[in-house]
Amino acid sequence: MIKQRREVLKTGGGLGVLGLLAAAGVIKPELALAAWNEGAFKAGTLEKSLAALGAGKPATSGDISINAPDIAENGAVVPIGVSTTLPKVESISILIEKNPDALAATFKLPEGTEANVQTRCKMGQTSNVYALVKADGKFLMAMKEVKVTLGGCGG
Amino acid sequence: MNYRMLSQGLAGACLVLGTLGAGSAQADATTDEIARYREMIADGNPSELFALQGEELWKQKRGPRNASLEQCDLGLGPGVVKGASARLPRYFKDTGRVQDLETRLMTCMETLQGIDPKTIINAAWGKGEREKMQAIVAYVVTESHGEKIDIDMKPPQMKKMYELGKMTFYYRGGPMDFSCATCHGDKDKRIRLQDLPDLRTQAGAAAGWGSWPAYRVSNGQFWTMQHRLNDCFRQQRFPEPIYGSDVTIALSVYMAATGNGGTVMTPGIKR
Amino acid sequence: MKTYAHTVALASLLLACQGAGAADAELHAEFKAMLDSSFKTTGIAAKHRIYQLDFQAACSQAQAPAMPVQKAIEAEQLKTIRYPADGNYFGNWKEGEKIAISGRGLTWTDKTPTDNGGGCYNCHQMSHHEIAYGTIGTSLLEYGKTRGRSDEVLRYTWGKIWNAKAFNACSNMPRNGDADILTEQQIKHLMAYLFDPESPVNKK
Amino acid sequence: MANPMKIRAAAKDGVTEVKVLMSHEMETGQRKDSSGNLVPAHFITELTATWNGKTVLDAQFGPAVSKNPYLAFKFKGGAKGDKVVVTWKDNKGDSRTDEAAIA
Repeated sequence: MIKQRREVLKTGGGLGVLGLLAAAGVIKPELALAAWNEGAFKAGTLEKSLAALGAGKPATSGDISINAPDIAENGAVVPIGVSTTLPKVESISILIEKNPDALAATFKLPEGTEANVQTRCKMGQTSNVYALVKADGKFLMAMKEVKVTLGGCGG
Repeated sequence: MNYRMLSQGLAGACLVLGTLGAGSAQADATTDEIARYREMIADGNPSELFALQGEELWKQKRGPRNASLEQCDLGLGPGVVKGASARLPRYFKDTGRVQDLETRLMTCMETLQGIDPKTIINAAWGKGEREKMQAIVAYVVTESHGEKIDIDMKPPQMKKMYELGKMTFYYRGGPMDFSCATCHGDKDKRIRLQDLPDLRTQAGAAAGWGSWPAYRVSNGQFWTMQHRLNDCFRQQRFPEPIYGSDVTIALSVYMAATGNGGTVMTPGIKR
Repeated sequence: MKTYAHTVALASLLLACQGAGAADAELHAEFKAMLDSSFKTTGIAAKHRIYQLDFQAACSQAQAPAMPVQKAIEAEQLKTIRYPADGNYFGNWKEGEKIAISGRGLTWTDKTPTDNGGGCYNCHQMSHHEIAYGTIGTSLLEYGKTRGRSDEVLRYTWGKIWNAKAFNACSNMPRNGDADILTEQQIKHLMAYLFDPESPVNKK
Repeated sequence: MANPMKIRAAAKDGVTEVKVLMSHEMETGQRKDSSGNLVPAHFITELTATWNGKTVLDAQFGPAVSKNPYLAFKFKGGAKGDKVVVTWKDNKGDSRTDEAAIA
């Protein structure tokens, strides 16, 4: 099944075809969602990553909060949590501006799952961290700076 | 000790130097934020992943003798894992040696499973039997989480090891003239942003000894106490201590005994 | 590699305290044997590193040695300092910052015994912008700004970086020049980092 | 073969909190090994969590997610003893499924 989907992806030239297949009822929508969004994860800059996610230039929302430390003792593990009080949340994405590819993770939230996820990301250097939320069909965003420090006696 | 006698003899002329500078009032917001960072990563310690593998290895029949470690005596009787590492190192009559967790596990692996200790001593970190040892350690120390450090200092062999460990702690050498005490022999110091436990004191030794072995987020590895000490000596610019050698046991006894009564927080999670 | 021939004065001071009991001597012998059997050569970190220089031995107690011993050590170490041959103390502060930040060098995972960092930030606060600094040593923030650039200050600072034991026998600070940790050029870069008005040590 | 995950699921006041630790290198493809060669990228790309067969989370990771990934989320419902199943797949086609009973 998975192999077949990958083949469809390759020969068909991307998500468009997959979307069509989903629309035609050939595959279930939730499986279509699960295909890795290579375009977005390899988009590079923040701007290009947002574009690849179809988010354009999202407005800032005070209803989204990023739970991350101001200073991370080590860039290899930076705890990042995102939660929001916005209704009808469909997805949450975490983007790190100064990483080679900004998009770190994206979560699709089925109905009944709370808009509150936590994970840990690598940060090569001090950077702004963005939380992108799609709620009720609209993209909104919040930002927080996380400082990454050098540590240990060796380096 | 000879020099101490001299300084006592010359007490009138003797001024014990605080070897450090005066500027230490640098506690700031940075320290608080780092504390918050540590708190955030404490929930969800990947040491659990290693402990899971270690428990499997403990129960698995392995080695030339195709036996498990379930009859291993870590000091509380065959098969007793709970609380065992909180009471190590200790003197073992059957081997006639003071052993830490890892050297004791090597004894069990040799006697029960027929695994040659050399395959562990000479392996690289994270490779072969050494990697398996690391997982088993993760399992064993998880079973002492929350217990009190309880080192039996009555045997003369332990007292001797303590003295040797203390001498090691203050022993300066190598191209940078460092000893353990260079970094761990004063209160409220840090190296870069990392707090340095003052291992001379009960509280410091309990904090240091009690939070290793640990998962290290900087490299995603689980480090045993042998690994921790090995890297201390590396940063100290000393030659490499042989895995399980007496200098590592002596230092372990010095730290554990100094921290006696403190809480075991293993497995820890560290930078 | 250098050898350290200590003066008769220090040696005799150290000899003066050979009155320790037999139990002590036995423990010392055991300690030596333990070190011998516990360490091995790995990479550039040769086993002989466990054998101490005289002053290292004198500074290996919970307490610093008696003042006369310290003074003797300091006098010895002072002789090792080599000031810049061309009389110029300063390199490039930007290079100096890299050296101050890097804690690399001389471990068994380092490939060569050269190309080392100074590890200054391990122990010292130095600049206005680097928050990851240690507190084992004093803060060197605004070092040049507050001390000026008199010959005396420059000479002292150079000497302190070259061999801190010349000023404090049991200092925690490595003998950067004397023990071949840093080159003369690297120390010049560090001097520039400490004194240049444009360096973030002095400029906000 | 991939090592097991550690999954914790606990229900409280009608909400189940799930915490997952995965054993994975999460290689970015940009790191060099000790001999200077690039270590090929190897990371989890997709993760699905289900409760009683219903999808409760659908995540996609890039290589910027930390080694030995951690994930926590909450969903409405879930009773003691219900099964939460988590599956991940990585970019080399390896996968792993583990489950836990809600406590």
